[in-house]
Amino acid sequence: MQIFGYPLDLDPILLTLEVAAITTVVLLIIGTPIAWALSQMRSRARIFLEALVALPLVLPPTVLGFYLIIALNPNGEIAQLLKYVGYDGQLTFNKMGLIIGSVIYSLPFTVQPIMASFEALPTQIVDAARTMRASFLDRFFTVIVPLARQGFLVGSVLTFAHTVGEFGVVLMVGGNIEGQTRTVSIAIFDHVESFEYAEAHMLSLIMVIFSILVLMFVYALNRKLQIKQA
Amino acid sequence: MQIFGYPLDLDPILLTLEVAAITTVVLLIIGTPIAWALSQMRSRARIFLEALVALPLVLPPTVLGFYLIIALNPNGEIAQLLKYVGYDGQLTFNKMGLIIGSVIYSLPFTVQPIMASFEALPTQIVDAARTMRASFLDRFFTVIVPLARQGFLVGSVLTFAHTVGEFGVVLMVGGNIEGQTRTVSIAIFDHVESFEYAEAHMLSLIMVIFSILVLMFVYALNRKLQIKQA
Amino acid sequence: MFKGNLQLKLGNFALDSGEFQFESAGVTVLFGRSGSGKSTLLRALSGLDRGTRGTLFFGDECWQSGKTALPVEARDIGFVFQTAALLPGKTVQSNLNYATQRVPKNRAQGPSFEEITQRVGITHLLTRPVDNLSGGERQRVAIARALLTRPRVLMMDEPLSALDWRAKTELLALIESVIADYQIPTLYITHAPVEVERLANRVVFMAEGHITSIETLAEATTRIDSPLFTEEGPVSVLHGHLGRVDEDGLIAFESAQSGAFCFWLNTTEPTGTPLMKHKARLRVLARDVALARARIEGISMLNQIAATITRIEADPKTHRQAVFLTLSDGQALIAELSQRSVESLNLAPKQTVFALVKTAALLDH
Amino acid sequence: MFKGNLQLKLGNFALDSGEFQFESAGVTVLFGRSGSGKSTLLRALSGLDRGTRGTLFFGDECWQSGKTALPVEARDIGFVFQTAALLPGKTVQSNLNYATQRVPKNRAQGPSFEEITQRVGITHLLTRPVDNLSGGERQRVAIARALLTRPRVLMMDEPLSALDWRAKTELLALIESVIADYQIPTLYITHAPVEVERLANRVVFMAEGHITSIETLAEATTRIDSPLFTEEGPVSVLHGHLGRVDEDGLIAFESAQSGAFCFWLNTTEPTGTPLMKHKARLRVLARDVALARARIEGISMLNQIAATITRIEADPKTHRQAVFLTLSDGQALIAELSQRSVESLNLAPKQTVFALVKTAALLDH
Amino acid sequence: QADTITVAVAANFTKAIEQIGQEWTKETGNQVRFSFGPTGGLYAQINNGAPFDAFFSADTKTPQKLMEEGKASDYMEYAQGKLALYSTTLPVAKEAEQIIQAASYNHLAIANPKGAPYGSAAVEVLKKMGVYDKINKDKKIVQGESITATFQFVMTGNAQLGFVALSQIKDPESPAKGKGEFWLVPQADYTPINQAAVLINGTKHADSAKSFINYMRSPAAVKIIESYGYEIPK
Ligand SMILES: Nc1ncnc2c1ncn2[C@@H]1O[C@H](COP(=O)(O)OP(=O)(O)OP(=O)(O)O)[C@@H](O)[C@H]1O
Ligand SMILES: Nc1ncnc2c1ncn2[C@@H]1O[C@H](COP(=O)(O)OP(=O)(O)OP(=O)(O)O)[C@@H](O)[C@H]1O
Ligand SMILES: [Mg+2]
Ligand SMILES: [Mg+2]
Repeated sequence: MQIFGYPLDLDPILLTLEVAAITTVVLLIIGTPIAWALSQMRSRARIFLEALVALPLVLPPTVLGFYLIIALNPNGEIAQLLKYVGYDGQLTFNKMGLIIGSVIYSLPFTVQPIMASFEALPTQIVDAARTMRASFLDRFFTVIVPLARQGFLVGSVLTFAHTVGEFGVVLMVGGNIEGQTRTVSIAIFDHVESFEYAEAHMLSLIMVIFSILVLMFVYALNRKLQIKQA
Repeated sequence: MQIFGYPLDLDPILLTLEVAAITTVVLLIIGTPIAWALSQMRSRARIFLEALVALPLVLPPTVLGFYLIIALNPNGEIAQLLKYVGYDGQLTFNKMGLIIGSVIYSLPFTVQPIMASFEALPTQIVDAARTMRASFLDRFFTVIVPLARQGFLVGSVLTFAHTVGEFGVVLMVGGNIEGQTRTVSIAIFDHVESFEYAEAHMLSLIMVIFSILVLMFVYALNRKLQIKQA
Repeated sequence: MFKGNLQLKLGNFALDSGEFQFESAGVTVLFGRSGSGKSTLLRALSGLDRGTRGTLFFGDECWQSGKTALPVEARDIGFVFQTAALLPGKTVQSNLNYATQRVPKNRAQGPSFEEITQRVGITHLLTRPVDNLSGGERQRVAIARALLTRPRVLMMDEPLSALDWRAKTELLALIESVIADYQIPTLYITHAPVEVERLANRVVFMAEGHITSIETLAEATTRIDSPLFTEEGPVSVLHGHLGRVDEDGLIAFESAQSGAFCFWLNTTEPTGTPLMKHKARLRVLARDVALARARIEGISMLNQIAATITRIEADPKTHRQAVFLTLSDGQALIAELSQRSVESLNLAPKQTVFALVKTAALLDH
Repeated sequence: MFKGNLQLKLGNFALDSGEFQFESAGVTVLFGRSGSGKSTLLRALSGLDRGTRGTLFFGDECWQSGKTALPVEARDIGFVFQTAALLPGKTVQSNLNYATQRVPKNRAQGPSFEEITQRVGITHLLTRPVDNLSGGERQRVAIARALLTRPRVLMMDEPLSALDWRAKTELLALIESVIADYQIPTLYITHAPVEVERLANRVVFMAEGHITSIETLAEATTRIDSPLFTEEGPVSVLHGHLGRVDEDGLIAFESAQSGAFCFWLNTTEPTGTPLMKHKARLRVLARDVALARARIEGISMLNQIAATITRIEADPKTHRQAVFLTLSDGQALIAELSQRSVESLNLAPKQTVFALVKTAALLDH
Repeated sequence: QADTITVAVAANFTKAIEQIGQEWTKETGNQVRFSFGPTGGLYAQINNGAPFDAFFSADTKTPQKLMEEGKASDYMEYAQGKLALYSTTLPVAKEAEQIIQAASYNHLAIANPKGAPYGSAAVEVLKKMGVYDKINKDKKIVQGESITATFQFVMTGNAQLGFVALSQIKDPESPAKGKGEFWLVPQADYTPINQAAVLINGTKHADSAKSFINYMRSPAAVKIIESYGYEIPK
């Protein structure tokens, strides 16, 4: 593809959007139960666990990536364990690696806002659902999630946007392999490295526009849901 | 200082904690009015502005850093403008640069959660404060902020933790000057680059422990406040 | 039958019901001062509070035993919260749907969606988001929702407090007919004696976290020191049936034992309407009953009923005297007189007197 | 004096008060069915809703003119919300402190913190977080908070709906004395006629978003079709003063014009208590008044007051007749009789009759 | 039968090797895929199972380390980098040494001496001039995480001057073209910055990868390498 006379490689863009979307979905699935469990905890351990959830953020991404490729090394214990349960593929230097890395790094962005909105739930409304025979899962999806919608929204937006721009972890765990694990952020970086500023600017601009569109869509959807419900 | 026989340079640790703390405070000061303004907007432009706030995330940090050093260079317009109003220092390669970079990059982490909790404010309670003669600023600090406490907590935690681990932007805008702008994340990266893995591990561990302690302190404080108020 | 002994500690407040047992059929009113623990007991009975301890049986079913409790969602209860507790951000319609969609297929039939919404008076609100309903509108939606769950037990916490008089009357009639038609045992919290008199089969009195006594309506209303009647004094509730509406707009309320007594009452029904409903309750405030030694002429009071004085009780604090009367069919009627009147009329037990009642409120219609 | 014309659109509901003007002194009750716009009008008057349009003057002060409105916090109002609206997570004490700390130094003195909390009955709750108060407790805290703001105008939205009868009585007395002692104009929403009769100086009737009429209490209560009295029919409110408590526990309520009438009333005050408060109001339900052509002996009714029939109005729907009487001091009393009684007694205007009143409620004490 | 190899390349050699790869593909029909990254990072990746067939380092130390650890073979030095002092504002072409000595600039940029060989070379030069300790103490030295970042510091004017790679100035698309001036540091002043490539042991594409490494000595490749300001090591 050509844009303004420059060749534009679509692969990284598609890969990035795919990884960001999958990461967001995976994190919603993993992060929601974690957020719920934390929000329900009353013991002292909770303070420690809450701090633990924020941890992936405090290490520089490249360094976190460094530790990840050590942990996920094909001869390492995690890979062996997975081989044992039947997963034979590699965990790093492929899309799987990109997703694992992004999921771990962005965990706090999903869990923290969702946890905060779980804490603010009006208990009496959840109680009301119970009196209408809603089982835990039923009321979780029909009452709790809608009431915590803002938390899910913030969590998803931060996770998505952050995964799009993620660089360090993705570079390490993905390996920046052309056509396979080269995300836009790495591609932009490569362009800057090799003085292809025009390409870098353009790719940045495209990414920014894309992201604005995706985010605007999410916000608009949120509004619509709000209004439809309302 | 020596730890387990390795020399440990305390400067980067102190600098990192200082920058993270200042960034968090600065962002609370800047981010709160932005979050409030957005949460009060009813026009369509809001969806666009909300998406805009998330933008610093979608660019890879090193690239964002690259754009920042272009924008902030001593002969650039911003620097000239600041010189005009009396600030004569350089904006890059010093603590100021670190803070500017971190503030811009972490803006979404502060604004988004706070905005979400502003949206969820129970209007009638704010109304009640008005009938007790509380002016806007009065009720903002005495009613709105306490009611939105969870949002402030999540915003601060994400901002702080993220600034501690921030690497790409800080590296570009700070210039990695030993004893001045070398944060822990850069120091760890340097160690990894030059195969000083033992030092890297130790520094990572120290950072993780430090951050856990800070975050646990924040969470414990939040709990205490909650209980005291309650 | 509800039977058990429930404990629930909330901060400094301790609910400790003590052993209790009461029929579940009909309406059981929880009555007590603000803060006495009515809402807490109701929540403990419903299973909403996980901190509840003790035992609770509903009929043969064990609902609570020590720490183990049957989950609320398995108890088949309908609950009206003191604060409505509607699902925010949704319309009235979807709030109601939430209840109807979760009714098991095998639940007994109940009144239809249309009937409920219409009689509760929220048909015009169905498409409205619940967030900006008025206080009374919210309460009506909450009541409709609870009725639509087709509950086996209905629990209502001050469901009518924010309603105007007409809405109150209409909803009382609705609640009454639904729970009678579908035989739904009901637990009901209210501060309004008139709601007690109208609905209650029995009253659970509460004070400071304990059940102080459980009485039938008749016991509760005829006690001169009943906590129900700090406001308006003792009340007699007479059971009888209604006759035809007369030409001049009056309707006869007669004893089941024919000729025992006949009260002429006002009605808004048009002349000639035949007996509308056989059984009815008549509520007579003791202080609305005057006594005369003989039938009196030349007075506008039509209802002059012969009765025998059984006993006279004095309330030393107020100098008021409660004169207990027996009507010829054996029902009790109380008159509250001043000491001065009792003395000047020389009233004493065993005397036959005429009870003059100007105002009497018909409770069912 | 409140004067103006307010509009406020909320979704499909449009408040459009129409031109209104009423004295602010004393208590103005807003009355109307659920959903008629009472709360909305009160919010429009308070300035809480930014969408309010129109004009509003409080005395000389312009509170609203078109889109520009004086900010709520500058209006010096105390507000009791229909849903309490306490600051969550704080104790009762700090909720109240929030109000007291913001009272300007130059505000007129009001009742002390201790007096209010004690009389509202929340002293024992001061250290409790408001989040787990009972419904009635929340309302009491909200009332205390509004009184502690030392407002120039007090606005209360169904402040007593969740309270038991005794708490209601105590708080009515408190509100009444505070607003009388400190001359605080009050706007008050309630569905309870007894609160209207007890507190109101005037009534603003509302229906479907409009003010339908503004009447003095006397006008509102003596209208036979007054919306106030769908429940219990017309009411007469007699003004007079109290005498001493007699040995037998009765107290005399006499006309200001000596000898015009004397009602003997029950009281819980001990014998011999001297006149407790000079002025008082007596509430007499029209259906509690019986008429006789002559004074009657041998009956327990002590209060037999001579009066002249001024006119007789029939309500064709119910066959009830309202007989308007004038007492010898010129005050009006209404008796509601059945058509049958009016006919059998041959009642007609100008006749002198005796009004027999068994029950009468003293509204102030 | 065509083969596809995956080659890890130190980021500073990105453009040159992309061009060489195209030539190689034309000649052999084999495809090459690149993974660019910092030398230290690539080393860690190779150590942890990255699917690379060959590794083009920015230094000689890292490939040697891999050889010693038995993870690589077929060591070959494919290019020699040249250090240059670059500035957009100062007349470094003629008065480089005086300017550095006078230290009237705010910031002198070098690459991180720990990771990047251009960085350690720059330190050597500064030490030789006898100013390193002084300007280091005065916090005048800013370090780029890579030679790219170092170049950007100077190019954007945030640092008044800096030691960069000659290849960054010689690059046909370099923003330094026509902007500022440079001084080529005499080779005698610093240890040669040789860049070495190795074959990763155990690769399934050993033959093609070896052919690609050897291709660096082909005339076409040499021409490209030299056009970016590198020399070919003896
Ligand atoms: N979580 C709690 N912690 C401490 N005290 C509590 C808690 N919840 C309720 N209480 C107290 O328990 C008492 C009983 O509360 P409850 O709500 O049962 O009263 P109630 O009889 O329903 O009163 P009302 O008529 O005012 O609604 C009150 O004094 C209340 O303040
Ligand atoms: N934001 C809104 N959007 C649409 N309709 C609204 C909104 N707020 C209130 N209403 C409607 O306006 C009408 C008047 O409401 P309001 O709260 O003033 O009633 P009210 O007279 O106080 O009733 P109640 O006695 O039940 O409290 C109600 O029908 C209500 O549903
Ligand atoms: Mg309650
Ligand atoms: Mg209202």
